[in-house]
Amino acid sequence: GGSDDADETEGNENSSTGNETPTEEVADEGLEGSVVIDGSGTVYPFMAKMAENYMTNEQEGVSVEVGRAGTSAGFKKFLVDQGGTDFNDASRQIKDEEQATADELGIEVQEIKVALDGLTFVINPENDWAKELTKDELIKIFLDSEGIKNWSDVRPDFPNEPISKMGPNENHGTYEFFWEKILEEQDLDADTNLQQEYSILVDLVSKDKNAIAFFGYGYYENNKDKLQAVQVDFGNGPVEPNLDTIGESEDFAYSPFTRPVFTYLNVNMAKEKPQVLDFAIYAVENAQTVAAETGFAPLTDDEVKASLDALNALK
Amino acid sequence: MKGMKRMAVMTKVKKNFVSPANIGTLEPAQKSKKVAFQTKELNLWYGEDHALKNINLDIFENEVTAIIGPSGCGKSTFIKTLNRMVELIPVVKISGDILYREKSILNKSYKVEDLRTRVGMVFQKPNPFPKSIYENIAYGPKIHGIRNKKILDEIVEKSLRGAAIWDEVKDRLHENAYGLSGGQQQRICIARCLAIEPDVILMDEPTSALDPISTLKIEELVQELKKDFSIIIVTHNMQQAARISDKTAFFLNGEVIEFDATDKIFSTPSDKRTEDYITGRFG
Amino acid sequence: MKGMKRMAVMTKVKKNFVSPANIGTLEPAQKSKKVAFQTKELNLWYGEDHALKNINLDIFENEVTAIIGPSGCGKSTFIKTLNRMVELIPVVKISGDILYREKSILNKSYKVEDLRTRVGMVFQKPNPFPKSIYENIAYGPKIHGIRNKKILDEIVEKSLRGAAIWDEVKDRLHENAYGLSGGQQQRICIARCLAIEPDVILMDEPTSALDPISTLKIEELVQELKKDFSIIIVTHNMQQAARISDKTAFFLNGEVIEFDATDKIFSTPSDKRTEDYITGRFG
Amino acid sequence: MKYFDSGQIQKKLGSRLLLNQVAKRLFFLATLVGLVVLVILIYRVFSDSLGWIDFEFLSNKLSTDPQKAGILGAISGTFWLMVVVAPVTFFLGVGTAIYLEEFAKKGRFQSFIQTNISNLAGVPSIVFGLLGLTVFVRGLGLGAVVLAGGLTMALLVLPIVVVSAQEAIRAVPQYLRDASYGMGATKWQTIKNVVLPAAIPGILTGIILALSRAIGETAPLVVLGIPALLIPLPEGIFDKFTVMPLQIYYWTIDAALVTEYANLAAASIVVLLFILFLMNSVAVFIRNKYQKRY
Amino acid sequence: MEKSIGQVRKMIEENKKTASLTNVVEKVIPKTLFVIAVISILTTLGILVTLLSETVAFFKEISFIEFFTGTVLKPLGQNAQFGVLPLLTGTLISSAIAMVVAIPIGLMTAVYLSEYASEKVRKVVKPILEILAGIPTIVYGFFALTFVTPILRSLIPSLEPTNILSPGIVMGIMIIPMVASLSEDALGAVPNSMREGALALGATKLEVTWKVIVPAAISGIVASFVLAISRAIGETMIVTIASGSSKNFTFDITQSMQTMTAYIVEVTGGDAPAGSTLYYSLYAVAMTLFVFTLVMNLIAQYISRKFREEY
Ligand SMILES: Nc1ncnc2c1ncn2[C@@H]1O[C@H](COP(=O)(O)OP(=O)(O)OP(=O)(O)O)[C@@H](O)[C@H]1O
Ligand SMILES: Nc1ncnc2c1ncn2[C@@H]1O[C@H](COP(=O)(O)OP(=O)(O)OP(=O)(O)O)[C@@H](O)[C@H]1O
Ligand SMILES: [Mg+2]
Ligand SMILES: [Mg+2]
Repeated sequence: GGSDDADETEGNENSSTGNETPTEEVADEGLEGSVVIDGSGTVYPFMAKMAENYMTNEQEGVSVEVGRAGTSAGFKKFLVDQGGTDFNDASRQIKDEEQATADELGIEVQEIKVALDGLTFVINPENDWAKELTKDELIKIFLDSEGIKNWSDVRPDFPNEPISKMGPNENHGTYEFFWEKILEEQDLDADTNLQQEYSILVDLVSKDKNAIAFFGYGYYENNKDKLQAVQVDFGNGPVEPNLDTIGESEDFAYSPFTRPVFTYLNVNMAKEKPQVLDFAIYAVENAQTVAAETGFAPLTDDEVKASLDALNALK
Repeated sequence: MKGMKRMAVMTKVKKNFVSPANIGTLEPAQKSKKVAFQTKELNLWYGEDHALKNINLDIFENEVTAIIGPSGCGKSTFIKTLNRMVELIPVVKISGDILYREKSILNKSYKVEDLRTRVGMVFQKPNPFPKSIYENIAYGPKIHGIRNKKILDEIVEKSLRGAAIWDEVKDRLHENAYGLSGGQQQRICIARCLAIEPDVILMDEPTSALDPISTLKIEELVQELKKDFSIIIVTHNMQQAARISDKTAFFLNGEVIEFDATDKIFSTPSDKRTEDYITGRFG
Repeated sequence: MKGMKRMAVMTKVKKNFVSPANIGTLEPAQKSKKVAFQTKELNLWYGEDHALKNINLDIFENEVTAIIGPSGCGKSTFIKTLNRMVELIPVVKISGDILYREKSILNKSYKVEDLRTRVGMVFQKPNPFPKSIYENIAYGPKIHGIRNKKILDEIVEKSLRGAAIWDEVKDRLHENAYGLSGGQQQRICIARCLAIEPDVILMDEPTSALDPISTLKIEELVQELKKDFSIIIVTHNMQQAARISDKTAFFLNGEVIEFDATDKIFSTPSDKRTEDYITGRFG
Repeated sequence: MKYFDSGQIQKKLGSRLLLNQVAKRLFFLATLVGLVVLVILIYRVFSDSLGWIDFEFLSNKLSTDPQKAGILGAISGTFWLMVVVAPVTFFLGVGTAIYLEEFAKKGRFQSFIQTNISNLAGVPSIVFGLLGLTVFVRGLGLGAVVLAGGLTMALLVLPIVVVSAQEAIRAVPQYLRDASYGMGATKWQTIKNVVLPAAIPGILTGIILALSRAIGETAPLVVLGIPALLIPLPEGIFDKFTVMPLQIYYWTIDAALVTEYANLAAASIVVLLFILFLMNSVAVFIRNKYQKRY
Repeated sequence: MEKSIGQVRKMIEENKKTASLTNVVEKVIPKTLFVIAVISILTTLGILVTLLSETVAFFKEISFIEFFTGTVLKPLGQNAQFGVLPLLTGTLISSAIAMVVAIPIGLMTAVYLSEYASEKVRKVVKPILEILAGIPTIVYGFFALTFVTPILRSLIPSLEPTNILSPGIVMGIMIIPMVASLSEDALGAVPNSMREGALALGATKLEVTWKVIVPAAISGIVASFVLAISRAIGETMIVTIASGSSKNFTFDITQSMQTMTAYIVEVTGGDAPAGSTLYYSLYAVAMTLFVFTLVMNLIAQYISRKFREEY
């Protein structure tokens, strides 16, 4: 919305004056040095885009590097003695143990919510029976305890064909979210074909009429020509996953399957290195635009404001 | 027929060195023998290098024909032409003809594999296969389609006996042939050659890599084999040629200088160069 | 002193073949010459193989000493002991002693690098470095610390002139030495050796890989060099030994059979075997 | 007692010859398999990369936008990696080779090192990645910088350099060494002035082959934790870096997000293959030009 | 050379007095080179120590038996299980497929080049094979995923989009040059007299090759196979890209399987909290992989040394 524009103009002002007067007191002018980000592969496209924009439009002197080691591996790099990475992207919230480690090491961690992702169930474009499913049906399909093997086990009028169940493997935050929040930590059907690479999942579903897979909305959005998304009935009629239903615009209609994605800031680093804080602020200010470009639903203005306040307090 | 063949010997070699008269001394018994090989105007080049020049020779069956001459004169080249082993060298070009039992072997329709089963060869350095003694001997029969174990056993024994080595190896037939001494290895190679029952055996300095005792054994063996096979043997050793051969051909620079009964060659050679060579004046 | 050294020559070689009398024929002029090398009871083994046996020789300065003998008799081994090149072969064991200008060179305190700058060597096969002619000659001076470009230039010219090849190569000093003919290469090697101004030059069949004309040039060169250097030359070529050397040692099976003035050796050798060898009866 | 019936042999000969002909063709076809695959492979990547390789692609830095993305960063990363790998492998590889060929006494220790080197040559590259991660990235605290990656790669390709340098040194004829010793040169003078100059073409060939191996290796760097997005160009050996194979890897697996990444991957492969081809040509050129000069 | 003689001599003598540096160098160099040579041993030691220390930690948590007999590998999520068998089968099956491709084709190529081809053909083919051998494995991975898999799937409809078959085949192709060139070396080392001996008995080229030359060169050939297997076992990127990451314990080659190497990539590039069993499992698997390839290499060396042809 409106605050977006304001943020951008402010940003531009900064960069235009930045090159002329490089003074050390003014934290966000003519910065140098590096910002090191690692963590979730799910958040990676968002953060990569953000970093690129920052480096091209905002601070050319700063090098922002973005890794994709995964949420947990990222936390491992993040939480080291003298301070590891500056940010850790996460497709889930920080765990208690991780927070404990941070406390132990004296690392102050600032959680920053950056966008919303919708867990999207995709099927083959030729699948004409499962275009709409209820939340419970979807959960049943993947639960080991339900023993569903054929589409007809879901609804009797569905074809009597075996379901090919797929998803990202345990490496991915998406899997963790699915298992913890949706399946409520019950066992996943052992027949589920878990893959490391999303491209493989896309390929699998696009070629298998009986396939159903789950992954982040962004991967669906980029492959709409090959896949169709299941519209989920959460009790108030089918909801199609899209940036509007996931986000605020349609009142979070998809919210049961929506999850926030985060980046965690090492506050110690932010205090030490002005470019880190500057990037953090930039990222929050631009989160809504970049989210939409990379397949995430944007945060609400309030959330952006809250984050900004927290960051500005660190200055 | 026989007369004609005899006349053909060497007629094309430079007239002044070799005349039909040289052949007149052949013993009567040999006159009835059949011709095994007959070369006609045989020329061979290694690329540009003219290695055999106008060779016209008749080689008779059931005789030992020795080929002598200084190093590089073309002896090996000549006998390797007789079973077409020279063809393995890509640059070789041949003109003229070679008849074996009256058929041209240079003709493409004469299958080289067929020729080589009739014309066996023993090499300068013993070259048994790195297999057991038994497998070495059975190799030839096997590739020619003999699979029957009993027959193979028989062939192996017969061949080894034929090569006068049976008693030495009969208890170790299944050991690797490389465990044998050089002389024994060479006799294994001869046995391997006998196993396919050739008509002719070519031997290229078969004893040059051997000690005197092994040499003697092989020389005796050659005398023995002569009864059943025609043998053409290249040798550097004049004494050897004199001891074991019936006929001797003297090669020089790719030409046949003289070809005659061995006695004649070693007692009264017609050509000065033969005499020089035999008396060790060069070579 | 001189007398003593002369007496030492060969006394330990089997008495009946060489007696001090053999040395009596040395010309008076040579008597005043200084001894370069003196070997005492020199024995050398390659592992078990006894290659040099009780060698006692005095080699004089500013003379050409030829070493002759059949293949494998130890000629190369002997001269390679004089600059300790044999030590490069790990299995070598030496006993006895070698004095060079009265100092024992087998002593560990005698630096082998030092010895080799005094005793240069020319090999059987020309072995220039794969570098320019200039670099070949400058190599020795350079490794011995001479860096001055002008001095190097002088040394190169002087050495090439000394090896009688300056005129042939002066316009191509910076071309690779491998572009030269074998004979030229060998003279480059000699020049390379001269560049460090040794006292003695060892030559191991320096002409055996060369054509007659190149050989002649090198022989002439040796005669020339004799004025400034002591030369010890191994050769298979009896004529060469006779033509260019002042003294000749005849080796057989690792022993010195006879060592004497070249004239004497080639006209009236004391030992039957020397005579046999010289007249080509064996070897 | 004849075992051979010449008619029989004749009859069998036909089928034996036929078999021989069939086998010959079969062997030829088998030889073609490799060549055909090469052609297909190259055709595939070329056609996928068509229209994507241009000056912009070569001179642009990395971007998430496929239209803007270039591989200058990866190329310069590869370059800097080589700046580390080349001298380190040269120094270690040639040093080891000289030691083994010229100084080591033939014996247990020498053959132990030799065996060890052949074994190292067979250690999977990913294991070297773990070594580099543990020793250089974490142990020495270098982080995933050029130096750490370079040292890891250097150890990985070390056996190639050692073996080829050994061969090159062994090929220097003894008579050249003799000539030098005969001038009173010391051992090291001889090695430095005669042996190494004569062996250098062989050594260089080996180093180039080793470098091309290092340029193409992906697995060890994946383990080291190279950032997926790194836009600034590395300017020294203590900078973070990325290399072409890694870029190819990430673009390949991200093709699900942005379809054009597949083309970028193909385009990078073409560039990578081109560089490798150039390097190999140089190696062949050196080999042919300086082979057997003595 | 007249009386100039002696000048250079004098200079050399002069320099000798100051040449102590040369002496020092002469003493230092061998020691330096020794240290350099030892680095290769340190590398091996480094690998061993790196792998062993974490592997030991792993086996404190997971029993040896459980690891080596477990058929379930579920490193993450609820009740994690660490059976290495799925990875072992994945590795062995992919290597086996690779060998099924590489051994016959590589050997036939070697035979063709060594026994049948003319010098000209050899001169053309060998460099091309060298190029094939020099292509980065990531390129092969790309090729397996985007080219070979689709073709195979049109032939075998039940084939999963990521499966062990396609990378296995491509890995085989990648290894062909290695088998071909090592085997060709072995064949070439058989002396010509063997060929002549057999040909002189009337053997056809095939009979010579198959019954004499190949058996004579067999140790070198087998060594090349073993080295090739070792290479296949250690190959990483092709399987990582094209075989997916299912930790299936299966022998069905149409399915996705994970190899040891791909597991390492997955774990290092993914979630592996330090000190967790998952993290240690990475080293246990790497250790297993290392031992496997080490044994293979030692076998190959043993074969080629022990059975060095005696002709
Ligand atoms: N493979 C070859 N390629 C080219 N030239 C060859 C080849 N083999 C032999 N020659 C040449 O052919 C000539 C005759 O060689 P051949 O081997 O027949 O001589 P030989 O009489 O058997 O000598 P030796 O007594 O040394 O065995 C020689 O000049 C030789 O150089
Ligand atoms: N490197 C070596 N290792 C073992 N034995 C050797 C070695 N060099 C020479 N010999 C042996 O030492 C003996 C003398 O050899 P040497 O080379 O000195 O003979 P030579 O007289 O120079 O012969 P030629 O005239 O052939 O050059 C020979 O029996 C030889 O086999
Ligand atoms: Mg011959
Ligand atoms: Mg000699």
